[in-house]
Amino acid sequence: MSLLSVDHVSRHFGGVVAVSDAAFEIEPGIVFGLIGPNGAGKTTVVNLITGYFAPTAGAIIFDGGSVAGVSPFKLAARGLARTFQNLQLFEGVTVLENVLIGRHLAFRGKRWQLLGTRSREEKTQRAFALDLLKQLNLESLADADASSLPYGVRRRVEIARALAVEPKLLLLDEPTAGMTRKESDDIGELIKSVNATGVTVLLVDHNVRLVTAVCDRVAVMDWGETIVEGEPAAVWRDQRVKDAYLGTGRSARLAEADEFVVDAQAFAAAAASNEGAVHDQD
Amino acid sequence: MQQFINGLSLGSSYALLGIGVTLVWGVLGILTFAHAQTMTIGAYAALITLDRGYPVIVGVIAGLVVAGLFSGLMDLALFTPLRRKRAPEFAFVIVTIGVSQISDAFEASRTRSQTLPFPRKGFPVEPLTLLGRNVPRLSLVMLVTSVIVMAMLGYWLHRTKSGTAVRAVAYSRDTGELLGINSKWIFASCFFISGTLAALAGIFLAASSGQLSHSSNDAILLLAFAVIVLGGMGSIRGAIVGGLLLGLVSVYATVYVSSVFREAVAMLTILVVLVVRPSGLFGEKATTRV
Amino acid sequence: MFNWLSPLQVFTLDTTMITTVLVVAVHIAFRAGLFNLAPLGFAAIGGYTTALLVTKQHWPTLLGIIAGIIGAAVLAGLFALPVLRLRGIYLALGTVALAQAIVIGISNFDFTNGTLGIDRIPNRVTTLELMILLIVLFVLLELERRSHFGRAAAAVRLDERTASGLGINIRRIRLYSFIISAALAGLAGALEAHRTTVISPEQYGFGVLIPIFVYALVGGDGHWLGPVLVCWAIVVLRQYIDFAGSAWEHYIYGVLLIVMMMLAPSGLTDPKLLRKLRFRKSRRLRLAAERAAADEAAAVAAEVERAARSGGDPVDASTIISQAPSIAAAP
Amino acid sequence: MIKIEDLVVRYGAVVALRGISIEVEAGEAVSVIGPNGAGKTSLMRCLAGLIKPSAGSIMLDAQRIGGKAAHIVSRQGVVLVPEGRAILAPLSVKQNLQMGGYNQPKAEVKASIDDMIALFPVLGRRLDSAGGLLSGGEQQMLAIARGLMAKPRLLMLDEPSMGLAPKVVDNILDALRLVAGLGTSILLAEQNASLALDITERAYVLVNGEIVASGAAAEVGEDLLERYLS
Repeated sequence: MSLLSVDHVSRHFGGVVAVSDAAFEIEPGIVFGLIGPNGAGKTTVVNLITGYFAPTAGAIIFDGGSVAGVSPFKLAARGLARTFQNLQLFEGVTVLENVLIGRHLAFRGKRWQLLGTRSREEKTQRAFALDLLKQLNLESLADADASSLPYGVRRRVEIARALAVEPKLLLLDEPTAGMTRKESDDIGELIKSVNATGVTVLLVDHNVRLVTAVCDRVAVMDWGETIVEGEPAAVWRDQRVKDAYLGTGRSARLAEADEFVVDAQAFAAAAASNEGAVHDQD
Repeated sequence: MQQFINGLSLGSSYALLGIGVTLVWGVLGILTFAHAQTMTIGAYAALITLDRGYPVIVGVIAGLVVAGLFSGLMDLALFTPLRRKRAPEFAFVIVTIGVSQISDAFEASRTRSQTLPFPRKGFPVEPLTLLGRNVPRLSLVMLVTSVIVMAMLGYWLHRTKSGTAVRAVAYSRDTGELLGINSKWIFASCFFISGTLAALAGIFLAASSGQLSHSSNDAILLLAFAVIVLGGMGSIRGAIVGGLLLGLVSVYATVYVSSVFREAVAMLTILVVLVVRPSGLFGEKATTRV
Repeated sequence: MFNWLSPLQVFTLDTTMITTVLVVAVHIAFRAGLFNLAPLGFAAIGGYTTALLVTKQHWPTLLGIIAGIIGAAVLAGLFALPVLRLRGIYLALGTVALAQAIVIGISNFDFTNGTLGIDRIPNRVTTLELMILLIVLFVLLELERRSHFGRAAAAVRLDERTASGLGINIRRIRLYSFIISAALAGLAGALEAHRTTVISPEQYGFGVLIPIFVYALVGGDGHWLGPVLVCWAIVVLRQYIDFAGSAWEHYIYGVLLIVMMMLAPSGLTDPKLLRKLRFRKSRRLRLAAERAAADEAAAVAAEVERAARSGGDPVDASTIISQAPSIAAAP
Repeated sequence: MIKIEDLVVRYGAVVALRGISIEVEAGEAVSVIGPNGAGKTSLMRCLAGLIKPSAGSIMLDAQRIGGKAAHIVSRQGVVLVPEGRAILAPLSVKQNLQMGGYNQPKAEVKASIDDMIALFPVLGRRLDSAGGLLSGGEQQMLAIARGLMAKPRLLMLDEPSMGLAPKVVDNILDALRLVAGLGTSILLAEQNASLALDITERAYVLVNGEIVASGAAAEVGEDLLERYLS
């Protein structure tokens, strides 16, 4: 049985159709890639799967249960964790604290103990978080303020925080946006090693290189629809994918050669609060 | 019917009050607790001028200029550096509380904490009989003034170059600066205008009650905020409608509930409006401008 | 025990300790991102509950105070549903409105003696008891801050959306914070009633809230100690200013607020401010961050070098795809 | 035309730029390449006057502009199209353009708007819609057009390709080439090395607040090779 099934889902915002017909299934244990041009609706699909939006039509089944109308925090408890396209670390808080916030669910049932840093539970969780940071080569930065770190490192911290939820399915929304080739290759290796521990991964990215390198299966979206699904090599050979995504133009090739293209929605969000976007950079 | 008229006339003072606040809070996004003191300063300046025997028009202009300068200088001296530091919203609130403390102490010491009689001579204070009902003429003047000011502000903000520049700078100070707009003066002049509108409300209220004390406008501050919430953030039309509605609610509440907590009844209305329609009557999106 | 203090000083000390409880009540809500300005309404509930039970039903004081706390908490629970739908400044206004509504209620009922208030409440709170209570409260606060709940509340304040995605039930955190805040306010109100022996609706007005709100904001939302210290510092300062006459008190208070906000616009316990100070001290952390930055620099250098070598001519997508498996195979 | 010497920018304890020197001649197109967080945006914002330099000088011909307020720098003809477009979302496209020509005579603003519509026809079709409702590509075009409304001597662009579809990037690059051809100097900050080297004659490589390489497109690579790989 598939771990996640997205069954002909659509989502409208007012009169705007963000997703018209998305359909794919993810078997447990694989790395699944979701790619497509800007504005194809990839991030909307991620938001639908993680409960931030409810679908207008269609069904999403995760691990045998429906996702529709379920709050994100409940889905997290059911084993769904994600990273955000525009990177949302808790700022002014250490790397370790960020990961510990991700351990929230592990404290379940022990919510009322007030023994703070001395409690056994806290010690266990701290050890878990530090171990996780070690696996991601971040242990030397455990006490650093998350906002003081270079961009690439912050991306890794965000992945560490999502892994702290101990998800069955990890959704990575453009984890390599704005990264250099070396950094995105590192992320590729990280995804592989995470997958090796049994976590299923849904990777949403523009980076054909990365997707080819790490994904077992790929779905391509265009204009809110999933147009092709299959093994990467076969998908790239598909004429529809060439037309919709790879293209033949100079920039199209550039786009795949480097990873400068970010999704239009991240940009729209940045533009909506452009004051913030202008300030936050440095 | 008489209650209705009373409500509208109370509401017209709220509307005038709301317009002054909406320019800085609704448009520029700065919640100022010094508005009540600005009103008092303006009214006090008018009172001194009138006491010296100058005509009403001179007194009003003196009040407007003094309160406008007070407000504009507050922006230049305190908010400009805060903006440069990209201080969070509430830092501005605290600073305005500081300013209100200082100016309240100043006004109190000038008036020796006494309630002074405000000369009503020359103000249109005699009631007018309309359709067999008593209509306070001053309220009518206030209402007409509010509507005129509303129309002027609306035209300025949406149709003129400098008004567009205000909206540009209010949306993003940095972007406005990059386009060559001197944001410092734009903010200061908005505060100047807001100060003059506060003074106008302060003078009208002092003239209609015939007295002025350093604390006479303190209770009204929350009402001004309430007017904005009711009408919707950044909506000038909303400030007037919100003000009138709040006036009506207050008057009817006084009649049917209790006269002691007239303002509090108004606050209760606010709670209901906030819960039912958080963006106010004419507001755009409640979440965008907080 | 406090004989060495003048009666006025003892009075000020008691008042300040009770105010501290209110400040903490505001802080607890702020920490979860709730601009809750209703504490005075809940303080009124606490005060009236114990005053009525002790004077009319002859309950023991301790039970009266506990009933006051519970009363405030229950009312907060009832109003949480509509009020907590609001955010930011709207929540602030909504809670002010709620507090006012509570006060109207009190001043319009007969059993609360309307606007006249209640007098002859037994004075049974001593300075020593207040002091012990405050110490216990501080210990609890610190434990709670370091606890799992404290961490989740901070996460909700920093970013609700992300916190939700990590399994944190935002609504519950906001609800609990609101109720705890109300309970503390109820406690403060009950203590105040038993200390001053007289209460009336007007002592819970908006003007009384402003200084408490100021302490909480100037102190910052990073740590409970910030608002508490600001509260005490201002009280001590006021003792000295008092000699200079009352107008000067307002002048100095006003100037102080302005200067503090100009120097630390995010409050004195802004986590970023504190962290920066710590970061400057820690050599190890700095080195680690620099190493991470240097790694990134080397990666970029390689990247630019590659781009320049290909003369700006983009690599064909098909070659990338054919290269890709080798990347995957690399260790 | 513009000469930056030993520019240092600090935010409290954090150093964003560690003494960098850059020069752009009249009519030249120059890029600054670097990763996220290298200091590109700090550099652009400092040149535009949004951040005060901690040390160093910025000279426009014989005039000091370092440390001057942004609106003054903009009037001198140094105009920044900021990262993330910074469209004034509640204002219409036309009003955005008008604000771009804030310090231009009224008659010229009208003529300039027509020029901008000729350059980006898509803007002409959407003159009355709110800036915030435009798509990412349209917003970037509007941001560039708005910058050009001020008749800049030096047009600075901070990551104009960010978040855009390849096809749109092509359009924008074509427009920039056109602008450069008209004699406007261009300073382009880009993370994407290939793209930047493709449209500018000269480049500086900015890493961790320092210039690590500079020169003509081909030289930049050799320079880096020497520094890091030998």
